[in-house]
Formats: sequence, C-alpha cells, structure tokens
Amino acid sequence: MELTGNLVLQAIEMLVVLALAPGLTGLVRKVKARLTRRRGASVLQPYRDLLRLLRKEVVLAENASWLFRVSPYMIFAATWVAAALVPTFAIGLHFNWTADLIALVALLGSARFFLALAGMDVGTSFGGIGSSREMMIGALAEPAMLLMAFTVALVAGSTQLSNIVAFMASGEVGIRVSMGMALIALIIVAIAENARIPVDNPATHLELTMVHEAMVLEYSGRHLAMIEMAASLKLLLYMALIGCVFVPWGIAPADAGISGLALGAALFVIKLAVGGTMLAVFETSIAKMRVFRVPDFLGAALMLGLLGTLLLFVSRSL
Amino acid sequence: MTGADALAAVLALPAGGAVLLALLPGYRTSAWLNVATSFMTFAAAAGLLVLDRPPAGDFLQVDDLNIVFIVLNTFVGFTAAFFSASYIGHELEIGRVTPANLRFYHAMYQMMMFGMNLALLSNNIGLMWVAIELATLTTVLMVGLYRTHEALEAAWKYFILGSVGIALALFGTILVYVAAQPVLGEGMPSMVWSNLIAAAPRFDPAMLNVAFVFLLVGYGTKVGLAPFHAWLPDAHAEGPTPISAVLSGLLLNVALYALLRFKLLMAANETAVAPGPLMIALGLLSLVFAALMLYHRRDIKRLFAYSSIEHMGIIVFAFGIGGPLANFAGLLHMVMHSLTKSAIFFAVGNVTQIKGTQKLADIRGLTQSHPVLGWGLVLAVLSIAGMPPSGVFMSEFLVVTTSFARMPALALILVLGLLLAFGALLMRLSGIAFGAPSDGDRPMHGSLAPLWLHLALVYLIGLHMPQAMVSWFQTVAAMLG
Amino acid sequence: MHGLEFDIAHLLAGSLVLVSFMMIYQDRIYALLNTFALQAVLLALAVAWQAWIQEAHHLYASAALALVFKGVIVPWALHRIVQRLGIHREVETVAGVVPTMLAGMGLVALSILLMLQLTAAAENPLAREDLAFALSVILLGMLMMVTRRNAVTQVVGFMSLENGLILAAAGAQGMPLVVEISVAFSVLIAMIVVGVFLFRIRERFDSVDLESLDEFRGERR
Amino acid sequence: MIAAAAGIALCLLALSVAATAMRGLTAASAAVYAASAVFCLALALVGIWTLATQADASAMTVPVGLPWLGAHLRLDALSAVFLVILGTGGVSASVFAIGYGRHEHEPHRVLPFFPGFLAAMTLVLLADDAFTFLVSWEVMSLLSWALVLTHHRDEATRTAGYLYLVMAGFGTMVLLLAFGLMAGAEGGYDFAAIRAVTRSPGLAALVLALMMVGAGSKAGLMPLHVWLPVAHPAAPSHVSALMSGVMTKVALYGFVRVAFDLVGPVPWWMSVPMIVIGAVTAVMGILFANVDGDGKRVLAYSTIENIGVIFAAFGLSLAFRANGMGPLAALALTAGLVHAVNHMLFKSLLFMVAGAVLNATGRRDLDGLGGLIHRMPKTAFLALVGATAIAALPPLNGFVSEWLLFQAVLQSPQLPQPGLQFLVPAAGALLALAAALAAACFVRFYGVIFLGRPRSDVARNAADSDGWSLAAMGGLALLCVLAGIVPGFLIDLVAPAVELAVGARVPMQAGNSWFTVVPVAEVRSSYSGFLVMTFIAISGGASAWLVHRLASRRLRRAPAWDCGFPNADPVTQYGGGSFAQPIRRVMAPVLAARETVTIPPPGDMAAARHRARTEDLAWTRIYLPLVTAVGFVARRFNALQFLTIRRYLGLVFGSLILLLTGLTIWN
Repeated sequence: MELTGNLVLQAIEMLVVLALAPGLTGLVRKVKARLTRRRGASVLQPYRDLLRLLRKEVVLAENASWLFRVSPYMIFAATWVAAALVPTFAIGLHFNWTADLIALVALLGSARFFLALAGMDVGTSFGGIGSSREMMIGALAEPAMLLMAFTVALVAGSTQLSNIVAFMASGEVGIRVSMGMALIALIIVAIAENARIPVDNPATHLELTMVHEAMVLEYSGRHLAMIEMAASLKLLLYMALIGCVFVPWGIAPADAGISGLALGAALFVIKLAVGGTMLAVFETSIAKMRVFRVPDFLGAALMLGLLGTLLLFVSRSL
Repeated sequence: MTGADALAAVLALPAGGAVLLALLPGYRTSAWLNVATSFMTFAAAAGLLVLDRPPAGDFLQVDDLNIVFIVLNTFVGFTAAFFSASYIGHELEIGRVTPANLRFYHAMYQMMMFGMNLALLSNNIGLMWVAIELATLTTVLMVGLYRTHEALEAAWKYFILGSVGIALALFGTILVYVAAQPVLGEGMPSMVWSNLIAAAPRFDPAMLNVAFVFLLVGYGTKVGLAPFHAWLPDAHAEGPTPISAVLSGLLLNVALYALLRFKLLMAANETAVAPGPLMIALGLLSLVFAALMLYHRRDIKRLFAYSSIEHMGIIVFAFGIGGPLANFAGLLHMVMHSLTKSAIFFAVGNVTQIKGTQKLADIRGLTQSHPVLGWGLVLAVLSIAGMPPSGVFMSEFLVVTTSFARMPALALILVLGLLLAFGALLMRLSGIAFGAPSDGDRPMHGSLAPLWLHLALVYLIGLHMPQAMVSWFQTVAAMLG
Repeated sequence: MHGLEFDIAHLLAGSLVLVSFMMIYQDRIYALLNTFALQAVLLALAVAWQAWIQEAHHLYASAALALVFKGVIVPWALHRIVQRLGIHREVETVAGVVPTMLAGMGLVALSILLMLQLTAAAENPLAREDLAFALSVILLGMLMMVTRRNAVTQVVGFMSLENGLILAAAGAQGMPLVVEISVAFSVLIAMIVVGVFLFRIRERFDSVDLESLDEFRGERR
Repeated sequence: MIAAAAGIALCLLALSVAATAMRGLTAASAAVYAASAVFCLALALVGIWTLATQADASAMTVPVGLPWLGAHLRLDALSAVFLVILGTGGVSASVFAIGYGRHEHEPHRVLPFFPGFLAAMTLVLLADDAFTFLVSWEVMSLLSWALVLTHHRDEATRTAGYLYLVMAGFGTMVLLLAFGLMAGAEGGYDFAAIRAVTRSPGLAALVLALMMVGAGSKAGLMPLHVWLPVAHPAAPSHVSALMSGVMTKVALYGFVRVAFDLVGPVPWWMSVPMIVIGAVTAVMGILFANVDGDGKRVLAYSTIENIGVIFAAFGLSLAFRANGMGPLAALALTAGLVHAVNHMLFKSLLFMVAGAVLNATGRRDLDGLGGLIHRMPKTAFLALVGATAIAALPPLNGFVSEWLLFQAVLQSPQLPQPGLQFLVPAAGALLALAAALAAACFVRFYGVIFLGRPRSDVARNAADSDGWSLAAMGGLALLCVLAGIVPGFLIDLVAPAVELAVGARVPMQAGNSWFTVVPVAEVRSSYSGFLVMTFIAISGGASAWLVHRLASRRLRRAPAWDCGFPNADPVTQYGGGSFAQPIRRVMAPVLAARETVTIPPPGDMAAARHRARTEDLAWTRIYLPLVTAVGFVARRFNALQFLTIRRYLGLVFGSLILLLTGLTIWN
C-alpha cells in the first residue's frame, strides 16, 4: 500500500516536471522579449508549439537510420528520468535511491550522447559541427559538474540527492566558500548544458555559431517535439537542482503530509519563476562568445569546482 | 671399456681422423668420415659420463668441471660436422672452395677438435696452453679457407691478435709456474692442475696477481672479451659457416674454460686479488659494447658474432659474481649459448646459401619463403635474445635476479646491455624473417636437422632440466665458489 | 748460487732490455733487423747460461734454436723480403722515436715495480730480476708492435716479445716444456713471416703495410 | 580446481601444437577456434566456481621450470577473478574467430599461436613462483608478438611488432629486477617464500615502483604506452580484442598480485604516483583516442584510458589500505576489478566490431567509412551497445564501475594525509574529464563509422557479419547490459578476491531490493541500474506509444534539409579529423597539435589544403631522443669495427698496461 502511494507520488512528480518544463522555457523567452522591448510570445507558446509539432508529419531525410528515429525518445526518456530524480518539491520519494547525483550527471550524458549521434546520422556538415562542438562542451562541462557534485557530496556526506537536500535544509551547513564556488560552477555548467547565451544561442539559426540547433536541424514533427521537450526538461532540471541544493527551503520532507507537499510545490514554482527571470536577465545582458572561448568559460567552472573541493579540506583541517 | 679408454678415444679419434682425412681424396667420403669420427668422439665423451673416471695424471684428467665442457664440445663438434657434410658440397659447386681445400678443411676440422679436446682434458697448464694454441692455429687456417681478400684479412687479423694473446697467456702460465715452484718444487708437478689447486693457498699472491692479469688478457682475447675481441667478428663472418658455428659454440668455451680454471686458482688463494671484479668489469664491458655494435651490422654472420661477444660477457659476468646461483647460471648460459649460437649459424649457413649473400638488407621474409628454416631461425634468435621458455632465459633470470639483490648498480648495467642487445637482434630478426620474401632464391642444401636438434635441446632444458644435469651443474657451481 | 753466475745472468738479461731499447731507437729497417739479430744472439747466450747454471741440458736446444732461427734465418728472410718487395727502408713510426723511448722507460719502470713487489720470490732473486727484465722485453716488444706501422717492424716487435717469453721461461727454475714452447713459437713466427710474404705474392698489395692490408676491413666494401 | 585449470592450459598448449600440424587443412581454423572456445569456457567456469563457492586456494607443483623449485601453480580468488576475465574474453574471441578467421589469408600464422597465447595468459594467472610467472609472462608477450606479425608483409606491422617486443622485453627485465629484489640473493623465488619475508617500507616501495614500470609497460601506462596503439591494432581483430581486453588485465593482475599480496605492507606515499599516473594516463589516452584517425587505434588508445582508470583505482585502494581503512580499500579495489571485467567486455566487443567492419570493407581509417548502419544493421546495433557502455553511460556497465570509483574518491576526506586529501579529488576531476572525453570519443567513433553517408565504395557495398561473429558480439553486448543493470552480482563475484587482497570487502549486494548497489551505506549512495533501465524503457516506450497513438504517426522521406544547401558529396560530412577539431584545438598544448593551412595564390585554381597533426609527446620527447641517443652511441662505437690491426693491438696493449698499473697501485 505504501508502495502504491509512493509510486503515485513519484508519478505525480514526474508529470509535474513534465508539465512545468515548457512553461519555464516560455517564461524565459517572454522575459527576454520584454527586456528587449518586444512583446514576445505568450508564456504558453511552447505548449502550442509542441502540440503543433506533435501533430505534424515527420519529414525524414532519405538516409536517416533507425537510430535517428529512436534517439528523440531515448533523449526524452533519459532527460525525463533524470529530471524525476531531482527532488523538486519533496524528498524521500520511493525511488530516490535509484540513482544519485553522479548518476544524474551521467544520465544527462546519455541524452547528450544520443543527441550527438543523431546529429551525425544524416551525414550533413551542420550536424557534424553541432555534434563535435556539443561533445567538446560536454567533455568540459561534465567534469565541472562532477566536481560540483563532489563538493556538495563531501559537505553533505552523501551523493544521494534526497540526503543532500535534507542535510542542506537542516541549516547545519552555514555559509561556505566552497559552496559558493560550487554554485558558480553549477550555474556555468547549467548555462553551457542548456545551450544558453553566451555559450550557444537557442534562438539562432546562424549556421556557424550554433551548436544545439545544428544537431537537431534535420528533425521535424514529433521527433522535434520530443527533443524540444527534452531541452525544456533539462533546463527545468538544472533550475530544480540549483534550487534544491542551494535554496532547499520549503521542500517537503520525507514524512510531509499533503499540505507540506502543496507548499513545496508552490515554492518550487516560485523558485522556477525567479530562476527563469534571472536567466533571461543574464542572457540579455551578455553577448555570445566565440566557440573556442567556451573552453575557457567552462575551464573556469572546472577550476572553481576543484577549488571548491580543495578548499573544503582546508577549511576542515584548519 | 674403461674410463681411461674413453679418455684416450676422445683424443685419439680426432687425431687419427685428422691424419686419415689428410690422406683421403674425395670430399664426399671425407665429409662423412668426418661426421663418423666426430660422432665416435662424442660417444666416447658420453662414455666418460657413465664410466669410472680415470685418475688424474700429470697431463690429463677428467673432473666435474671439464666433463661439462668435453661433452658439449664433442656434441656440437658432431652436429657441426653433420651440418658441414650437408653444406660444404654446395660451396664446392659454386666454386668457393677447391677439392684440395676441402681435404685440408676436413683434416683441419679434426685437428681443431683434437686441440680443443686436449685443452679441455689437460691437467697441466703448459699442455693446455699448447693445445689452445693448436686449436687457434688450425682455426686460423680454416677462417682463411675461401682465400678471398676478406677471408685472408680476417684470418690475418685473427692470427696476429691470437698470437699476441697466446704469448701473453704463456707469460701468465710461466708466472704461475714460478709462483708454484717454491712450493711444489721444480719440474712437472708445478704445472699440474690438481697439485696447483691443492697448494694454491701457499703461493705468492702478488705473483698470482700478475699472472692472472696476463692470463685474463691472453685467454680473454680468445674468449673474445672486449676490448680484445677484434678478431672475432671477422673470423666468424669470413670463414665457412660450420666453422663459425664451431668458433662461437666451442672455441670460445675452451678459452673460457681456461679462464675459469685460473679463476679457481685465484679464488683458492685468499690473499690474492679477487678475480671476480675484474671479470665482472670485462664482462659488462663486453656485453654493453657488443650490444651497441649490433646496431649497425650489415652482415648477418658478423651480427651473430657480436652477439657471441655479448653472451661471453654475460657468462664472464655471472662467473665473476660467483655464488651457487650465479655460477649455475653461468654454466647453464654457456651450454645454452653454445647450442643456440651454433644452431643460429647452421640456419645462417642455409640462409646465405639460399640468398647467395650475407648482407642483412638482402635477406627478407624467410618465414614466408622457407617456413621451417625461417621459424627455426626465429626460435633460435628469440632464444639467444633471452626469451623463454629457452634455457637462455633461465640463466638470464638467475643472473639478473641474484645480481640485482647483491649488486644493484651492476645489475642495472647488465640489464641495460641485455636490453640493447635485445633491441638490436629483434630489429634485425623482423627484417630477416618477416616481410615479403626477396626473389631469386637458390635451393637449400644444408640439413636442418642439427638446427632443430639444438633448438629442441635448448627449449627442453629451458622447460625441464634433467635431474642429473642439475646436480652435476650444482657440483660444479659449488666448486667454482 | 754464486755471485758471479748471478751477475752474468743478470748482465745478459739486462742487455736484452737494452737491445730492446736499441730496437726502438732504430729508424732504418736493415739496422733494426741487425739489432734484432743481436738480441737473438744475446737471448741464446742467456738461455745457454741458464742451461749451464741450472744444469738443464734441454735448454741448450732452446738456445741453439734461438741462435740459428732467430739470430740468422729470420733476419735473413726478412732482409730478403724487404729487398724483394721494395719496402720502404725507413721505419714508419706512429709517435716518433723519442716519445716511444720515453713510453718504453715507463714500461720498464712499471715492470720493475711490479716484480719488486713479489715478496715470496725474494729467496730466489734471480727469478725475480729475470722476470722483471723479461716483462720489460715483452712490454717493449708490444710497444713496438703498436707504434710501428710497417709489417716487418711489427713482426720484429712480436719476435722481441717472444724473446722476452723465452727468457722468462728459461729463467723459471726447472720449468718443463720450455723447448717445446720455443719450437711452437718458432713455428708461429715462421707462419707470420711466410704470411707476410704470401700476402704480397698472392694479393699484390702495394706494400706490406698493415694499414693497406686493412683495406677490406670488416664490412667496408 | 588448480588441476583443472592447469589441465585446461595444457590442453590449450596441445591445441597449439596440433594447430601447427594442421597447417593447410581447411577445417583447421574452425576446429581450433571451436576447441579454444570450449577450453576458455571451462576456464571461466573454473574461475566462477572458485569465486562462487569461495573455495580455498588450491596449489600444485609441476616438475618443470627451475629444477630445484619446479613450477608452482596456485588458484586463489584473485587468480580466479582474472581467470573469469580471461575465460570470457577467450570464449568470445574464439567464437568470433570461427567466423572471422575464415577471411584470414594466412591462417597458419594465427592458429598455432592463438591457443598458446591463451594458455600462457592462464599460466601467468596460475603461477605461484617468480620463474613460472615470468616465463609465462614472456611467452605471453612472445606469442602475442607472433600474432601481431600475422600480416607481416605490411611494413607498419613489422615496426609495430618490433616496438612491441622491445617494450615487452624492457618490461620483463624490470620485472626480473622487481622479483630479484623480492626473492633476494638466495633466490627464494617461491611466492610463499616471498610472502614470508618482511620488507622495509623503502624496499617495498622500490619493488612496487619497478612493478609499475614492468607491469605498467605491458598494461599501457603512460609514458610506457607507446607500443600499445600500434601493436594492438596491427593484430587480427579477435587477437586485438584479446590483447586489449584480456592481456592488459593479465598485466594488471601481475601488479595486483605483487602490490596487494606478495610485497607486504606498502607505505602510503607509493599510492601517490600510482594515482597520478593512472589519472594522467586516463586523460591522455582518451585525448589521443579523440584525435586519431584509425578506428582500431582509437580503440587501443581508449584501452590506455581504461587501464589508467583501473590503475588509479588500485592506487586509491592502496592508499586506503596503507591507512588501515579496509572497507574503503575494498571499495576502491572492487571498482578497479569490476572495471577490469567491464572493460574486457566492451573493449572486446568494440574490437570485434572494428574487425567486422574491417572484414566488410577492408578499411580501418575512419575517413573511408560511414553509413554502415544501413549495410550492417546488426553489427551497428551491437556496436552501439558497446559504445554506450564504454562511454560510461547509464544504464550500461561502464558507468557502474566509474560510479563505484567516484564513490571511492568521495571517501578521500577520511584519509589522514593532507597530500592525499588534495590529490584524490584532483585525480577524480581528471577521471571525470576522461569519462566525458570517452563519450566524445565514442560519438566520433560510432558516428563516423556507422552513421552519415558512406565515404567510399567499399563502405557503400559492405555486408553484415556472419553468424558466429554476431553471436560473439551479441553475447558480449548482452553481458554489457546485464553487468550494467544487475552489477551486484559482479561486485559479489569479485568480493572474495578483494577480501584476499585487502582483508575486507564491500557489503554483500545480493539481497538488495531492485538490484541496487550500495557500496558503503544506503545513506551515502546507491544506484540501481535495473531501475534506471526500467524507467528509461517505460518512459521512452510509453511516450513513443502515446505520441504514435495520440498524435501523428505520419512519415515522409525527403532529401536532407541541411539549411537549404545540402551537398551530395559525402566528403562534406564531418569526418574523423573534423570531428576531432574542437577537442584538438582545446587540448592543443598536450596533444602538440599543429594545423597548417596552405592557400594557393590568387588566380591559382589548386585546392587549398588544411593539415592537422598531433604528436605523442611521450614519443617525441622521451622515446625519439632515446632512440637517437642509442643510435648515436652505436654509430660512435661502430668505428671500432674498422680499426687497423695495429690499433686493435694498441687496445689490447693499453688494457694490459692499465691492468698492470692498477695492480701495482693495488699491491
């Protein structure tokens, strides 16, 4: 019985993140538009886009293989499972122990792996550009992310996100330099991973500067919808991750009742909104950098992550 | 048949054979007579193993140390003669030798065997010296057999350097006598091994020291230790290949045997300079030097001649280190080197006949064109390079492990030398044995049986040494101190 | 041992060393050959003296051999070779005569030092002194071999070396096989001389200079 | 059990001899490989049985080898783990070769050596004295060398073989020194005797350093790796699979045996070089894999990476053990051993894939392939499994071992030494970088070979592999998946070996719900590959079903879009070189990457050329100078061959004078 309840709760959480994700993307776009004195599309526009895409037929390149057709679902599934693993508004979910922070990073890696493969499948030059750059960015972002995970895990004594959140929420941590560095590292990684300015521009179709868009150039219809959905989910995942680790207040503890859950959910939505707005502000206030400046940017994240880990020992041994 | 008979036979058979062969015309008969004589000599030597040993006399003796050498010597003498019988006819056909040359060659072969057997069996430092000189002079004549510029030059070089070596060894021998004479009295007793060894502790150590230096340089020249080695590569390269096999496989051992005998003498006298460090130094020098020389060789026989220098270096090093394990390893290495190196020369003889050249660059793809010969050569070279499961690996294993535990710095030099040699040999091997074969091969005449027989022995001993051989080696190793 | 006997032996051995120096000093081949003949004669005398004082009659044979073979036949043969082959009459040296002489002094000093250290042999000073002189002759002979370019000179150097050996062997009290050894060496020398001659005849080298004989050295072809 | 294992090794040796005799028989190939497969299966079963029953070590002595010692053989849990690796790798390689071997032009250059190679590796694992160990070790090198030289007509292959054997010889020499040091001057070569000696920490460290060089050169640690990327690819692919998948593990076994069993307590600071070298090896190896243009060489470089990872795990384990932290040492060692098993699985699989591609197209260079997913769909699918596994992506097996290793790294704060506290996370960062680069590498590998459009006619006309090859690859792929979703079995399997090595083990995993792995405690970390797999399958399947059911399932084929100007020439695709460009640029300093662009002058119609080159700094900075130095010295010495007789006499004379002078002074 408890299992059923847990399963239901887990399912609800998964559906919630799924439902919220396009909205977050829409919000960011909306705020960006407003900041640049445009009216912008509605916050709900991504939902409409997705529905439209889902209904349209797929135009498949002639030499696309089965991998090209399977990948969108793989990417979507991997991202969704990863997103579900992040405690959004509640911890202590039954399947939280399925995977930890490290596995989460790796799951996102799986999604990226298949996306990059799909980018190469049709055999166009743009797909290759996108894939190769994406993998280079990923190769630097992933270790930075892991180092961030190390810092957090070392502080919390666990890599299990539920436990981390519980620990962070307990307020034992205080303010630590290491955590600050980890936060900056995570934000940099999040920007890079979600193909945001200054690393990539989600809105551009200027061939030589795009990364993510270049990979999905050949996709259309429902396939594109799945990939867009996955992208939105990923953005939400990072927001949620930053939220739950660094701003853990309000997340419903393991034994919370309905009200606690509702409070958690409400706070979660607010966190997302704040995060999305901040992202939009950041994006509008900065210019995109050259592709080969990106490694420096990510290298900074890597350094910060490492420094965060090392400083932890210093502060501990002092 | 008693041991004394066997002893007499080991000496008389080659001596008689030499006379007979000098008289017999017709190379085919003499070739097989040569084989037969060598085989009977080997049989007699093997008889020495099982029969009661005759007591040591003033001139001859059989003991644990020299029986190792004599059996090995006659065995390789036999296989080399067998190989020669199948090989030398072709040399006549292509006009490298004349029938008269061949008559001379066969007679000299037995003469040389006589010289070496005598040197090994002698119980007398003077007799040993005479015998080694005899063996040297006969091989000089064999090296010059082809009468080409190169062969004559090689023979001349061998002759001159060998003569100087002989002279120095004689001076050393005289000094040993002078050292012994106050203790053992005048005349023959002071030249007899068994007396010398027994009385060595009472000899004048300073005199022994000087003597040993001369003996080391003198017989060291014969062993081919650097820097006294100069005759060796050319003599191996320019002479008939069976003789190269005998030179590397046997003559070097005989000189080494002489050196070992004197080492024993030195070791018996506590106040004399320890021979070990000198031998270690010369051994390492030879090893590293020869290993470096291997790299720029263009002639296949000269390549393996330098490898002989390298291995003599290892053996001398092992004996220089001393101790039961290292001595065991030295003996084993010596036996394995004789067998393997002569096997290599048997293979090389065939290769040069097939390809009509000794130039390494012109020999390619042997495993492709002649698999049995080619793989035989590969196995032999791998064995000489110290790869298991050949016996060479076992001895190198023992030398390296024991010496590293005792003298790390020296062992490092040893390992460096081994690696250098390994690299050079393998570089050549991959050129000779692999790749697309070169064209224009001539038919093969030489027998492959001796090659594979030696290989089988080398690998069998590497896998499983007969207990008799082990205890025998252990006795000798203990004797060597 | 009587003082006189000792002194004469000493004198003869010492004069062998002196003649060795004289050989190094020579710059003409004929003169060198003559000096060598002189050394052989002195050797014969020394060996004969040893035969007499040791009462070892077989040594007379060695003495005779030295006198006839090395004192007469070989110098004569080498004379003929030099004439027949038209070899340079001058001795070609590597380092000049004076430096070679100085090096020779060093060698003699070395051998005397070495032999004087032999303590136990003190009861038999003759052997000790004899060995010191013999070693000097040997080393000087070798020095000659390595500092003279001409083949004939080198042969002479080798024979001088061998003279030292015979001297040592004869001086060693009651050493057996001395005659056999001197015979063996004579054979060796004969072979060398014949070899020099044969190379000239068969291979038409321009000179018997060993340097040109080395034209085919090793792998250089 | 030891008798069974030794018996199988003997059978394999006999098979080698039989194979030599069967030269020229058409059925020889299939027969030999089938027999090898059976024997290897038996080996794996022996290993599994030993581990599963936690049987005591069994030993025997055979009267061969060193006469007074004999060949000591012993089978304990540690050997058994590697026996399982060897057996599994051997079975798959043999089965693969039943099909693959048909295409071999000169089977007599493979067949006699293949079973012997397996036997030699078995004997290395079973050896219980230094001599047997080293003989087997060297025979293993020797036979694999012969196998590398199968296609000996190729100049590059000969060079590879030469380099390989020289490095192997070097490694063995260093091992000789290490064992010499352990055995002592008296020659206690028996492992039992070696174990019984107590050594000073310095001596133990020296032994370990020598082992690192000796075994490391065989395993492919930087900077001793240079032979590996040339030798492994040169061999026939099933042999490459064995060399990369199994032989490197046997090398690691040698190290583990000495470091954790024979040498005794090791000071903690010896773990520092191990961790550093392991991590650097991992990163450098995968960087080279990322820029290399030859498919099999990419795999070989990736082997170097994985060896680095495993080695770093061993180093970490040693650090924990030196501080008396048994359970943590067990965790790190488990990570290393599980990764060794995993690497055998996916690397063998990928080498077989490369072999299948080589057979189908005759090409190894990435830029000559492409689009094979259409022509070789089955192989392509299996290759995808392998690529995902090796890229350390969940839910496959590569991730499990990386995850375990990261868990061990996260325990580093418990180490008392500040140096290690700093070092381990930094090394962890490098390992993370390596893992991420591995993903990039295998996107490139898979994408360029299997995806896109064919770049050559041979690729256009390729056909899928035969049934045997597919069966072997399929089996490995299945094992990759199984080891990924139920890793607990693997962890429990290696536990006896871990216990033997460090005296502790990670908790039993068998009872955990949902096949979850809990290496330390549930509160710290847990991972369930099974659930991840299930979730992905359910959510992916459900979403696909829903989309097809509720939205649209229409599909139309059309020319590729490519931003409106598609180019029909396959050359315009991203190839191996262009895909590597971002990483080559970013990592230019460590790769010594140089790009040159030649643009013809205006008016000239010639094509502009772009050349990108990378070089292995270990090769150019260490090996080439060494080779040059040896060449120089050898050339100098070579003058000594051409002196005149007089000068040679001078040498003799000089030495004599030197010795006499020395004697005078000594007296």
